Amino acid sequence: MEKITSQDIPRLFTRLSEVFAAQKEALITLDGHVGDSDLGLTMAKGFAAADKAMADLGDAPIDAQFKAAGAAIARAAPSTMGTLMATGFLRGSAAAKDCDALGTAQMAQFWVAFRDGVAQRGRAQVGDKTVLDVLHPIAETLTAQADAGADLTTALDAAHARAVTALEETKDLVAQHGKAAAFQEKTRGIQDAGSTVAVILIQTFAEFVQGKS
Amino acid sequence: MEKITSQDIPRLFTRLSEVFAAQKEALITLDGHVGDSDLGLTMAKGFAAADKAMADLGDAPIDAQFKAAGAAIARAAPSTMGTLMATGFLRGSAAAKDCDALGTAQMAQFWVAFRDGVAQRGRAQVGDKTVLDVLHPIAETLTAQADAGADLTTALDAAHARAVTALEETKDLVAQHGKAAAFQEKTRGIQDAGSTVAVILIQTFAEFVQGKS
Amino acid sequence: MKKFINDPEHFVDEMLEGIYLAHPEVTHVGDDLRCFVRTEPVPGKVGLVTGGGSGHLPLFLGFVGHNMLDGAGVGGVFQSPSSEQVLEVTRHVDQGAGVLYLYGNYTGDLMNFDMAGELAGLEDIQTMTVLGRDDVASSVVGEKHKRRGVAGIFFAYKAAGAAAAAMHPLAEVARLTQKASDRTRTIGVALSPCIVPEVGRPSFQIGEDEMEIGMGIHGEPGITRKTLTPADPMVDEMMARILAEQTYDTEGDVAVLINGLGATPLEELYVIYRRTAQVLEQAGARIKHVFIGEFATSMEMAGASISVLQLDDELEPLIAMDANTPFFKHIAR
Amino acid sequence: MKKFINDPEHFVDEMLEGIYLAHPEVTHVGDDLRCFVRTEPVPGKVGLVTGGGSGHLPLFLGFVGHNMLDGAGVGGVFQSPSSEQVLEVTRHVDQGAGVLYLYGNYTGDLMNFDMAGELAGLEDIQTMTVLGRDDVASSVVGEKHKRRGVAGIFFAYKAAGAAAAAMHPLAEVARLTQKASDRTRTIGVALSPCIVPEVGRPSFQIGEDEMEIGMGIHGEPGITRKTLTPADPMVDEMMARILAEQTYDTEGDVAVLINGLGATPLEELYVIYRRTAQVLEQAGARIKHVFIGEFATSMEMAGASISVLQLDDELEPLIAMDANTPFFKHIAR
Ligand SMILES: Nc1ncnc2c1ncn2[C@@H]1O[C@H](COP(=O)(O)OP(=O)(O)O)[C@@H](O)[C@H]1O
Ligand SMILES: Nc1ncnc2c1ncn2[C@@H]1O[C@H](COP(=O)(O)OP(=O)(O)O)[C@@H](O)[C@H]1O
Ligand SMILES: [Mg+2]
Ligand SMILES: [Mg+2]
Ligand SMILES: [Mg+2]
Ligand SMILES: [Mg+2]
Repeated sequence: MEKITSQDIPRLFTRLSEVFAAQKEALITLDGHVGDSDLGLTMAKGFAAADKAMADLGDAPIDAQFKAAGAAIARAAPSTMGTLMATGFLRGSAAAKDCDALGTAQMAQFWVAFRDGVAQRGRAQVGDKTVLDVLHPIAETLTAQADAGADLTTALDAAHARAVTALEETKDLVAQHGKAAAFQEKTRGIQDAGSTVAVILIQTFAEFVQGKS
Repeated sequence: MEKITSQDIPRLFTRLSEVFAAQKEALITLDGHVGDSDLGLTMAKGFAAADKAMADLGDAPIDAQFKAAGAAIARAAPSTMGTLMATGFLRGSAAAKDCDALGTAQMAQFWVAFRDGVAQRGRAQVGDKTVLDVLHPIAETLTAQADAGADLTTALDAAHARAVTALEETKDLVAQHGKAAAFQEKTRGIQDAGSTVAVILIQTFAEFVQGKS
Repeated sequence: MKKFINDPEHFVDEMLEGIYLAHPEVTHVGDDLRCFVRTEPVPGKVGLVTGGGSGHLPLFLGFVGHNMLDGAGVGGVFQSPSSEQVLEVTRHVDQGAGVLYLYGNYTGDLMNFDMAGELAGLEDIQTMTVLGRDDVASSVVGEKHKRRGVAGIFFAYKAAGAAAAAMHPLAEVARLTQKASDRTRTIGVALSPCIVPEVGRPSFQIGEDEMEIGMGIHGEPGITRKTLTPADPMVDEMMARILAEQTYDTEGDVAVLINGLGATPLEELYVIYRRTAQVLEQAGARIKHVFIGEFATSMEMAGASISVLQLDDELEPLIAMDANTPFFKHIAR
Repeated sequence: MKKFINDPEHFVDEMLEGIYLAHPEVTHVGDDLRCFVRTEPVPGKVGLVTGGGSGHLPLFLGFVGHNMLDGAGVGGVFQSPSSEQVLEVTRHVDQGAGVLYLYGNYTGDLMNFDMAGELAGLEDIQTMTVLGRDDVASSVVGEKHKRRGVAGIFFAYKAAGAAAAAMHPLAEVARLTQKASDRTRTIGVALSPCIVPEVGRPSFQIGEDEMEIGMGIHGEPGITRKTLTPADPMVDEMMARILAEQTYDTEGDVAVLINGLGATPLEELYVIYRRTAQVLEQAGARIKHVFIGEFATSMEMAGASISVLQLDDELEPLIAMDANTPFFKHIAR
């Protein structure tokens, strides 16, 4: 699959919904270390709602699809990550305006907008041990891949690989935001829960275009 | 020891206090089946207070000693059994008025008064699965022993033996009073907690005159 | 045992010290912290005295205050106060109009209040007694005199407090209080036991999937052990016990109390109330007054009880009246 | 998981149904049960809106009522309400005098209230925001902006409610509320975790002899785990954290809140208050107002928190003012 078209998007969200349902318990446990154990619920609910919104939408352009997904997540899962994901999809929707399909360049624009939306909404800096610490390298990698003319599969695989490393690196950081911030130095050594969600996101995108799913 | 004198009484209460302290956990457990688990506390506290009252009293006649014990138990342990024991000692004190020492006859009078006091205060009938079901045979046995001219050791041993049987027989009864009454038929098969206290009482008296203690 | 306490033996007295420090409107008679009374008595009013073991807050002492009770004998955890203590409280609250004793139907309390009443009589203080015995689980129907008093005594307190505040004489206060008591039914359910500080271990064991219907408020096990069900069928089963003894065809106005036993979140009490209200409506009742929260606890036991008072024209205004104690505030609509 | 619930997914909405059935003085906007508002708005008054996750009753919605707040966005258990819901509530409570948002300093809530505020602004509804961030355990002194809001937000509610009732304009209500928030310090301790219904298992494990100092109110583990001590030394250690940030030499009047986290018996809260009062007196403070009970819970967590508000001449009368909500009644002395 070298491009994602509006026909593909509903299947992508079905897949995201399945993946987050499967990861529910693991994310609950992860959020339990220095958080309130709800991340698994939030993500499972949010993407189930997005999937349903997609089904209700019928035929629609890509930006409308992303917009509906964002709005559904905002309504269904208004926790920190739910709200940030919602913001990401809404901003990504704006970036995908008038796109018939998402190739590497459009995909890069989508994730840049996604990252910028999250950064603005959450007011976090890269290095603050948040989801931004994975979203930022994803956006950077995709931009570089687009500049280098890479195809979508290659670009997303590279972004995914970079995201995995970035997630690992969140262990060295000290949380500055969210419930984890109260734990200060104790968060060192613990992988950031929100960043884990970002890796799952990009991995699902990558696997989707590879046709693995 | 063929008679209990006023010099003996403080040691008897010290012994009672020790015995009930040792039986504390067992009585808590027993009261837990169909009650509120406090019987061990009540008895340990009540008799510790009686022992202390005895020590504070100095030289005093037997009736004054029992009276002080009853008053101390009433203050320190006003649960059902504490109040009934207090009543028993207060009534026993009246029966022992002007006694220099307790021989078999006086001992019988003491326990008859003790039983009558408990019966009146608690308004229970024999067979209602209460402490009365052991106090009653104790009083009867001692009266018979006194009529037969038995010495104090023999009489108390007989009363103790009868009490042990009576306690066993409480298992066949259905509780009509106290917290256990709510459990109705479920109390069948369970040994009455208050009756267990009465056995401990008479056993300690018996062992005391045997000089075992 | 995980509790915020110091020496278990000082638990009750330290709790009372905290209460007296926090609430100047209540105090104790003489040196005995456990003789709990209102700081400002109401001249000429019938005195209302309750009492019982500690570990049930706000029961018992928490209902001493304006338009409610005048004094309470405070026992050790789950233990009766002594007759001496009840007598002290009686003497203090008597304003010449006599004193009503109002407490739960438990042998220890009965004997001590009776003794105190006899002694008060010798001092020309008239006393009368009304017992709380609302727990439908604790006896079969014909044997109501054997029933335990549980959370429903709150309605009797409310009625007594309002009747005495209206300056009715002792016999009339007793009559109205007795009526409130007679018309109250309670059924409880527990999910976990509790720990008496001086005992240090749970009073009974219960499985991860079990509930006790008809538990007492002293950590005694429940009358019937069952598999835990969702809230709605559980409420249905509980309410069936109450509906077996109350019909609302002619007298349909009721007051409802959903009481938490200690550890149960308020959220869950509202889930229980939701169903209770549905069941009562179905049965033809009209809910005039609702009280939801902790009224009679059993330390940190997880559980709840439902009480229904069948109102009439006499009782309704008594339940409606304002009240203000350190632990209970009722503002008339 | 032993809870009185039906389907965990319906827990919040069924609880809300129970609340609306019980308390006609509160209602919801349109069809969404989670947009919680007073039934009778006060014309011309600044609207006060709070919100946050469920599982904290009486927080948050329990403080909506007379002389208190006007509305609350109700989230799932420990989840923020959505910006849409906050906006609905905002529209409903606005009486032309603007709306003050007052909630705990949590990222999820912050983002959703900010979004709602932006959208309200487009509809010409003026909003201002004050955050509760009273938890001294959740950041070092210089970083107060990072602190979590816990039970101490109650004082800010009380101040905001009284200030708005006095018909002050929005900026003045916000100033007084901010002052109450700035002068409040809270420290908590937990003995057990809690279970979110949809999760079904405890949020953390804790040993039989351990306590968590500085726990949050969302089942997150505490900042420092220690061996459980008797109540008095525990309170001393907690109060040391507060006294490190408050001195009472010149401003010695305080209001104190002893808050139960859910499962802790009221008796134990009074044992804690007893020592807290001793420590404060020692430090030269005069306790003008005391609140003891459950104000901000974490489901069935066993634990407690101590909050101290340093009063001044402006704040004292606001804390003193009468209040009446379905969950909180304050009668001025
Ligand atoms: N201000 C922020 N900006 C970006 N991401 C954040 C921010 N605060 C927290 N996060 C992310 O959110 C994750 C937690 O999400 P979630 O469990 O939904 O939070 P909560 O339960 O506190 O609402 C964290 O692991 C972190 O990656
Ligand atoms: N009315 C009564 N008359 C005599 N004995 C009674 C009566 N009620 C209960 N008892 C006895 O009291 C025992 C329980 O004592 P205790 O634990 O002190 O009661 P409680 O905790 O209910 O006050 C029972 O086992 C029974 O023997
Ligand atoms: Mg979380
Ligand atoms: Mg007992
Ligand atoms: Mg008892
Ligand atoms: Mg959360």
